[in-house]
Amino acid sequence: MAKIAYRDAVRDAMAEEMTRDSRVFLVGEEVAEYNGAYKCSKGLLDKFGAERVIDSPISEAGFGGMAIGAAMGGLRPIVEFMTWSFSFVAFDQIVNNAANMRYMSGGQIKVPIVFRGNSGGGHQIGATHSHAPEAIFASFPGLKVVVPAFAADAKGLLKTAIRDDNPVLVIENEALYGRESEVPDGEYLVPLGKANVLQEGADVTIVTHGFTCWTVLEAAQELLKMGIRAEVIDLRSIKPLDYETIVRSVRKTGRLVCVDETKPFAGVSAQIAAEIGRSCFDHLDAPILRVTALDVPMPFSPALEDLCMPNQSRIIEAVKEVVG
Amino acid sequence: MAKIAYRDAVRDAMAEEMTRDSRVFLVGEEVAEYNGAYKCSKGLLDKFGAERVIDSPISEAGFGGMAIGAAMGGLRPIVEFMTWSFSFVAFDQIVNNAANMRYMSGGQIKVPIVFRGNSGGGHQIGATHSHAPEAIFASFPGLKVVVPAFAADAKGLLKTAIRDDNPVLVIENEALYGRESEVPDGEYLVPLGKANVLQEGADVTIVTHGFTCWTVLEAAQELLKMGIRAEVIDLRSIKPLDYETIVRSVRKTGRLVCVDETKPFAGVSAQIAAEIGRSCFDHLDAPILRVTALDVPMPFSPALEDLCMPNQSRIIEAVKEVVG
Amino acid sequence: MTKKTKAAPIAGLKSTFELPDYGPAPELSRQERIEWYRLMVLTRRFEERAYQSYQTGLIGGFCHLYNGQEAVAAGTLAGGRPNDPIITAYRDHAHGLMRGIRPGPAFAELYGRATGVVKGKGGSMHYFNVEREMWGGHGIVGGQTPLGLGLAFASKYLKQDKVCFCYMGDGAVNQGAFHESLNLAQLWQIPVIYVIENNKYSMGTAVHRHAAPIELYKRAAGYDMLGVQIDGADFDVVRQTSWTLAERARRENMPAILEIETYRYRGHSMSDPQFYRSKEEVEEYRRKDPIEILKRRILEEGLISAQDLDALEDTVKDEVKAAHEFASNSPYPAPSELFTDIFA
Amino acid sequence: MTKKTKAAPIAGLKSTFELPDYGPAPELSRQERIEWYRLMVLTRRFEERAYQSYQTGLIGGFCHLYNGQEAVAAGTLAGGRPNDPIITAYRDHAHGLMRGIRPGPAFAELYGRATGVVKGKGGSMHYFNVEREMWGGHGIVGGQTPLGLGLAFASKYLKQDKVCFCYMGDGAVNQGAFHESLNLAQLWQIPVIYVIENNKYSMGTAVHRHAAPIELYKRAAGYDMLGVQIDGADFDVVRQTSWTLAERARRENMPAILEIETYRYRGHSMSDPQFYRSKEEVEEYRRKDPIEILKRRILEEGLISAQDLDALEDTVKDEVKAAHEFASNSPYPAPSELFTDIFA
Ligand SMILES: Cc1ncc(C[n+]2csc(CCOP(=O)(O)OP(=O)(O)O)c2C)c(N)n1
Ligand SMILES: Cc1ncc(C[n+]2csc(CCOP(=O)(O)OP(=O)(O)O)c2C)c(N)n1
Ligand SMILES: [Mg+2]
Ligand SMILES: [Mg+2]
Repeated sequence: MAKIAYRDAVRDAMAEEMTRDSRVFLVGEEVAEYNGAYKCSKGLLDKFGAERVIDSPISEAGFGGMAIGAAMGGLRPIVEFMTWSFSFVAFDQIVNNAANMRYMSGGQIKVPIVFRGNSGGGHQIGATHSHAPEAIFASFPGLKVVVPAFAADAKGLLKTAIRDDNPVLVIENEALYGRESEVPDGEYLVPLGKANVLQEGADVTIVTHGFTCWTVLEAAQELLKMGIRAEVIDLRSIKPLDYETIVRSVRKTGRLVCVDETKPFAGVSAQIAAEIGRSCFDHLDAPILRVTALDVPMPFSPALEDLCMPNQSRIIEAVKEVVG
Repeated sequence: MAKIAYRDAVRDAMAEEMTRDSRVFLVGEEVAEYNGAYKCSKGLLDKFGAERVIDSPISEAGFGGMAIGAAMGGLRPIVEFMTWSFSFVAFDQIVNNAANMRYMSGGQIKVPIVFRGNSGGGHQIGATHSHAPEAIFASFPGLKVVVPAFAADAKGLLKTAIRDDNPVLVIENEALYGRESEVPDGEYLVPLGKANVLQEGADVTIVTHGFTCWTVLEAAQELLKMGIRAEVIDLRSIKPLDYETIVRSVRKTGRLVCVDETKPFAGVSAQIAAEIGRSCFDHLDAPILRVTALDVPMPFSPALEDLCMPNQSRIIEAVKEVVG
Repeated sequence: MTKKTKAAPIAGLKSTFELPDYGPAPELSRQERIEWYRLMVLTRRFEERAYQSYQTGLIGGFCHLYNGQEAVAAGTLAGGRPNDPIITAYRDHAHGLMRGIRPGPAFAELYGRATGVVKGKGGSMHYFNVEREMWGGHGIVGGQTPLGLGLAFASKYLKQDKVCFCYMGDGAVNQGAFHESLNLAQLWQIPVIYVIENNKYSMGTAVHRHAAPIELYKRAAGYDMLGVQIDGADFDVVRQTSWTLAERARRENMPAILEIETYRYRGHSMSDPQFYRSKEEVEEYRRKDPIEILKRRILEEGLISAQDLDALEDTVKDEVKAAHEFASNSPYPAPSELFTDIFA
Repeated sequence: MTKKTKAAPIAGLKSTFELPDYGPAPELSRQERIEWYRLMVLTRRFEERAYQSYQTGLIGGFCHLYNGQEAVAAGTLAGGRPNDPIITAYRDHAHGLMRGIRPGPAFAELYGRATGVVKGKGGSMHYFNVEREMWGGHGIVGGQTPLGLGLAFASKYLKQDKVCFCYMGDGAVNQGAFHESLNLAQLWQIPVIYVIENNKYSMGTAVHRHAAPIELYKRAAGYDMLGVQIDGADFDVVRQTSWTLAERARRENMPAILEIETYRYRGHSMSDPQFYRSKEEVEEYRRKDPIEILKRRILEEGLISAQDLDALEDTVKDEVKAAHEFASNSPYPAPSELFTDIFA
């Protein structure tokens, strides 16, 4: 086990898969000569050449759609969106062409494609650049969505995504790129659709994913000081979603707090609360609470942005409410 | 009270508001000379001329964004999407430019714009044309979303939307355009954000919106035959959402079934189940069930499409489960 | 890049710059030529049968017919190679039938039956026959244009020597995704040919009301791309031009726009009152019917006798009749089919 | 449309077709001319101060500086009228300052303070001053291009005789929304001028690696639109050309693309190692600095003495210093501000 930065885990996953399979290529803005706006593709141009690591004009619908066509035609593209927010100009391509193609062709076509990139708020890049789109994309049948929070998953999930014969959206986070964590030695894969229990605890279940895993783990430390033992679950995969692991935990704790960075209206936490509220109806000792981004456009000012994000104090408050 | 078709209610709302305020104009594909693909703008070109009723090329991002700019510049555009599914090529314009503009300008700008059009499934137009996007758009702060189910609301909500100083998305439905229902005489408005209790009942609350209101009302008749008195709530407005009316009902019935045509993952019903599951935790005698579109791309075949939609038999089954 | 005899100049051809002259396209055998004619007739008969079924309420959803445009699909396909990938919009019956979809499964698809070419899941707008490189059938206007680019990209990447024909309507030129695709195609030298089937209307909107300027091939000029405009009534003209552009794409990886002037006899979809055009206009175009033109020519050329032609046409009629019967007698998909073909 | 004296020809100007000749633009008064110079200097000093603050970690998020491009904003704005609506991308400090945003609130915005020009809600990328028809500051590349069209549409609808200047980078020409806008502008005759600030790079991607062809004004050709290319180092050249295009838009409601060749001295945003270009290249461009060119000219013209110019520059420096102090001493927005300005 070595500690590496999340961005290097992303890079390693791509490099390994590109080495393994010559049909895998990377396209996106600044991915080649610039090594990626967030340096996730550092060295790949040198290693694989300009035919497989391709700098694109600012044409997300164009190159995103092109990659879907290329996947139909037998390649295995990785599309980097500099930020997931920019995928919104390619929205139709993703939710219609990538998601529905196999179905509409009666199974004649497969679309083995990965879309990946930075997402979310916390970096003072304002309302248009800070979207956390996982719930939205997960609502479209035909798409798989994963959100790795740690280097090991960033690598293992991405490798699995690249090998998957279907469109997989990998949602990363600028705040995580620089963070180091342990990564298994040698080749490994992390399956899609399996949550990870980050920390066991008997008093309350906290379900989260992506960057907020880190926030929740910190909050859990604080809670422990107050005598509250939280079980922390990292979803890792938003679609398919591993309800089983959540149910198992909630049956034990009887209490659930959902934490994530999507917006409160019909976000990831809403889906989990709805589903677990039903399936664990008889096991819940308290209402399911949700701690999400606030229902406001992401403000630029750091003073406001911090409040908008699902922060530690709001998490602790929610846990105290369900436990108390 | 006269009975008129939903499409005429839409047309009347636009005609009245265009008469009242010369800044109101309509732009979209086939809205002028063709009178609208679904004839919702019948006669408007003749009445208001080509400067105010504008046929557009197939450029949703272009004319949608243009209308947002025109709203910033002092006009009050109505944008017709032939089908809401086509708004996905204009997604960025709506969720960033319309939704965030006021916030990002620190309140310097208002964006009084209405986007409206047909949506949803049930017409064998396949996976790419049958999206029900209300939950997705409602998840973006800065947007209001309404889904009228009856002619009276189609007119009253649209008139209110046109007068609103903010972006309002009005989501209509092909299956409703031809349906007649009663509309008050004379000028009236229906406020945004107020649900409507379509039918009172003590045994179970069914919350729904849009086309499925009709399905639910029919199901409620069947249920009555089985001795189950359902209270049926038409949300009308998805954002803001009138939780109060739901809570009041659930406190009485202790049981809730959410029915709607959005997809199950993080759809409208998920949001309601999550919210009511929390706020009515102590009042619920049964888990909240959801009856939504199935989590599959909309198939073309009528045999499959009927099953995909939230149909009567699934509604009745769900109600029997929570009541029984 | 050996230049043989010079190709005969094509009357009325306009372009953003001069086309290369690779000489005349390889000649078609008698049999091939008759087969293309047969496919055009098959398409026409198929569409007419679909029209009837729609009128009697047997087909749901949209149904966009190709009547009048047959030489566009036939001529371009005959100009390319059988394994060149093709992709189009929702007006896709012709492309499907000409790329090997059997009339039976094609018709069954219109009826949403399990035996349909895409199992009843896609309907009229989503004909696919991937075995024969027919990549759909797409409903979102312009949405297929980056996909066509991608199919061509894959061919180049895999060194398959294929050229993608990406078809689109005149109305689709106003979608942003198309323009992004044009720039990428030219910049990256991707062997894709955008065939604009300019049938003069985007639904009820005439070209001059939706595009500036009305010469759509000029859109290529903004990208220093080759843009060509030809008339689409004559199979041979379409074939020769398509072949030249495909050769250029194959030899030099250079994309092009090929605008083909044509006309649809029927309404946009089926429920179209067509107030936007006159009966006279439709009649005028019907007088230069692409099928009649080719028919006259192959008769003149003595490729086939009038009698054999009649027999061919009868066979086609029977085939379409049988297709309709096949469709009518086919079962609907089982409910379990809802959940298949979502993920591979 | 009275034609007065002929305008002097502009060296190096290229266009898709000939520009109308409305004669020379109305002369600027001495005071006006010096004011434009002052605004260019103010912008430069402001950006340099921002650069410092960013380097020391006082500014979060992105921060795109305009150094080297000043004559583009100044010349175009001076060619239009003060009440012509303008809108731009995220590289917006110049446009904001030149359209009346005071340096204090401008700087406070970079710091996310309550006194910022948009209350700390928008930051560097979202300067707005609607009172003076400055409509932002927009972060999504190309996303502002339909908005600019809409502002111009509103002006035409309301018969306000205004022309919208919609600014964009060279990289933005590859967004589909821009192309949809071009067609709509030409088709509907909307008085919008798309000013392409071609600073040779889209982030780290040189124009020849992102656009075919590199002459971006040619994108207009696909729409029969007037496209013009000029060099952007000379305020007077930019102003004269902008005035001509604005007059044309005002008189005939005809849109245009105005590609202005320029260069940014700093990185794309602040955290840009700039490996994609050489120090020599930057130095070469710095030698034809737009501020120096205008400075020399107004000195030669005797509009101002060297001494007064020094004084002017000192005043600007003080103003920027004060702006920074104003920002530093300003409070952050109250938490309640999170929930305001969402709905009107
Ligand atoms: C993005 C999008 N907008 C609108 C539509 C609705 N629509 C379907 S076909 C059509 C007209 C297209 O005309 P054209 O491209 O000329 O093709 P044709 O039907 O003439 O073959 C329209 C507006 C759509 N399918 N997709
Ligand atoms: C749709 C979209 N894609 C990508 C980005 C990220 N991005 C911001 S600026 C930029 C480069 C733009 O270059 P150019 O248009 O030339 O403007 P300049 O920065 O040179 O002024 C990129 C790729 C974005 N903001 N929006
Ligand atoms: Mg057409
Ligand atoms: Mg640039």
